[in-house]
Amino acid sequence: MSELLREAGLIARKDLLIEWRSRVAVNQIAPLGMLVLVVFAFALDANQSLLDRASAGLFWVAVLFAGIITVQRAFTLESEHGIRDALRLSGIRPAAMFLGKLAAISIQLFVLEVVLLFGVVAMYDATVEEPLLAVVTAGTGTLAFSAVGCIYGAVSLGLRARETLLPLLLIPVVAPVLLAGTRALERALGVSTQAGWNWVGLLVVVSAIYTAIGLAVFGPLLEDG
Amino acid sequence: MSEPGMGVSSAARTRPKGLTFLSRYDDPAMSTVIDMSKAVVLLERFPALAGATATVGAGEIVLLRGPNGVGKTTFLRSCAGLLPVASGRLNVLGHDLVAARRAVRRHVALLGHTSQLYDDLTVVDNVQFWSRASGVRDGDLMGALDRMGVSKRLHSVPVERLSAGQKRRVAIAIVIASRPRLWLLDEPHAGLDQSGRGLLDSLLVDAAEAGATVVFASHELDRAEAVATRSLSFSGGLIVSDDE
Amino acid sequence: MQQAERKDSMTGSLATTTLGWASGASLIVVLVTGLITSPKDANQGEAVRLLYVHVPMIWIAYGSFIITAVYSGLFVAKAASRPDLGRHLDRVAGSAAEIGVVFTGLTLVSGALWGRITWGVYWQWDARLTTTVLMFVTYLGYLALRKLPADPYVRSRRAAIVALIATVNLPIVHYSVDWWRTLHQGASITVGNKPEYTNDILIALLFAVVAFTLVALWLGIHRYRVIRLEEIREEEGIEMAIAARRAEAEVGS
Amino acid sequence: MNSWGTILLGYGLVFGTIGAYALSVVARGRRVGKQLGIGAEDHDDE
Repeated sequence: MSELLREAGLIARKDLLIEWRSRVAVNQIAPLGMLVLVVFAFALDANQSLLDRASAGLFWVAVLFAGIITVQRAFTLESEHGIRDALRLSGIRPAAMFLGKLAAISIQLFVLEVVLLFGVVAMYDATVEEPLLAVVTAGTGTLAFSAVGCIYGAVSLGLRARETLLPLLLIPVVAPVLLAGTRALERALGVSTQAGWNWVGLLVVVSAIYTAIGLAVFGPLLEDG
Repeated sequence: MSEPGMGVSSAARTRPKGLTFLSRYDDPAMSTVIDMSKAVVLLERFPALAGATATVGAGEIVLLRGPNGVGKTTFLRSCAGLLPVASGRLNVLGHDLVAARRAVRRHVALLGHTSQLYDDLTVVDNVQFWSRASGVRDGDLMGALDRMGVSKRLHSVPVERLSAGQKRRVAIAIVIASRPRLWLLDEPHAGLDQSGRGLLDSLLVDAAEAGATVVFASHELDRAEAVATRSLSFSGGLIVSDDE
Repeated sequence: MQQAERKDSMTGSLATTTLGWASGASLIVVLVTGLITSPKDANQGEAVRLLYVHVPMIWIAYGSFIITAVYSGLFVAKAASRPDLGRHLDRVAGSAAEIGVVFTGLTLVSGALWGRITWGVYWQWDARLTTTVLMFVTYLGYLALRKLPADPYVRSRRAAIVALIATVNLPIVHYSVDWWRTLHQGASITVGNKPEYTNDILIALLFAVVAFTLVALWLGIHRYRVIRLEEIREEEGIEMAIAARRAEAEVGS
Repeated sequence: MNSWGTILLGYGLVFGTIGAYALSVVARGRRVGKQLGIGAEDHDDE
């Protein structure tokens, strides 16, 4: 077990180190997330009360866009320069690779979400009534999203037209995560009085399901082609 | 073809200083490292190997000859356990690759045309990651980098700013550090300057003498023949001649 | 190599021809009873006629995807050790999925028209409808994956994994949407619950389900055979390529 | 839109789509079969 975590840590550390060196997330993906929030304001005619009410949903749609790009980048890294063969020849087990990738993508997305949350508070005049709920919602929602993202990142690895295949496969399966994440965040932002923590419970269950599936299928998926 | 050093391990073999990290191989238990017969390997629907047969013994340095597209690369990748064998038989280092392809990979190093390095990471980042991935202690790393003449100055340079030759030296250093029992190299001399090639040739001879086995494809026949103990000629996905 | 039957339609055979005629005839009966002979319903009036083409669609759509899921699961379990069986399982999963997508599309269309008459609106964000449209898109993605050029075994295994994940996803979607909507406006009036129908309507409905199921079966068998024929063509291509490679080898050496 | 219009549209779409899909499947089968067929014996038309 500890060997698995050591290898997963190796992969996560490598992914985050690449991010640290290349700064793509900071230079490109975070600004893109903010841009999406701005564009929503154009679309909704900067109608402050509408933006305030929809802020939780708009936040998660921005996270969805940024998340798809983060997943695509995380798997493109592995498909260049024959790295995929080198990874398969290294002793790292697929389960460790899945957990490593999951951790790296989740951390990057979570940092992005903190930035986006400030954007939502500033631009949509939202107020974070229950910070703990907001943070836990973002965390579990990101974990669920990243687990599904890793699975479909591996499914589309090496396939032609994978840039369009990945979102097409990913979004229907991530739909419940967006739904639950939005309802829980609405409570955290004081927009609704729904039972936020119940929705977080659903996010936890979905994260567990897709993490388990990821651990099971990542080996066969990396093995092909 | 000149015989640089007997392929078969001779009793009293003096090993040059500085190669201690190559000394970990015990005498190879089995003599046949690669046993391939009538192997068909398909790339999508193209029969890259169309029934190839060959055997390679421990300690040998085997040159794969033939123009592009005759199956040399596929032969190397199949022996590394990366490609499914559609039909025929393939045993490498005692592992039956038709049944299970993953087990052999720990003992094999495959160096292709690509750098197999992360562009955004520095030389040290890359070497550290890849060697830790194959369970090697960092100590051997720096020795391997020095062995391939990668100067300390380059260690903290991102790999994308390196020349092809320097990337190739780093990639070979990683192969040395991971100490495989079977070296599978696809045109290893490509991109290396004169001194790099000299380093590589001596490396291959040392590895074979230390009990490892080397199989490499190359177009630079004069240099390759000087090093190889044997050569296999490929044509149309088949091995058509096998000469000492 | 199994020799394809020399018939006018390459995918026909005695069994499918009789099945074809049977399903064709029963469709005509559905057309007649649905539009003419069956009575109006007490409260929704003529709209009940649309149910004869809506309810069977739902049943066949879900049924097809259950078949895809089961065969995909068997594929993941068995295909590695038994390639021929694997090919068969993959073909069934693929043809059932395509039938499923066609009938899910028809479910949505006929449901929208039925909704338009009875509720005055084409779409309702209730659990069943939302789950159906997500199922439709999910399996469109599955079919898109199956069409991509790749090694057959690789493609089949990834498609099987996508189908299994889709099967896990559907109950999650249904549960979360159901919970979302009931929070929204109390127990929502789902399209599905059937008010009290007279017997002859129910009989006509049952017959329609049987008729369309025969049609779906007929389509599935033909679709299966098209995949089989395409595989024979591919295998022939490979054998020719191997022969050509060998000829190249003689010339080359 | 009176209900009869919608009902007939519904029937038209359902029967039409199934019919079109059936034809496409059989036609595709015939086309591939012909290619295979031609591979074996007659070489006349495509």
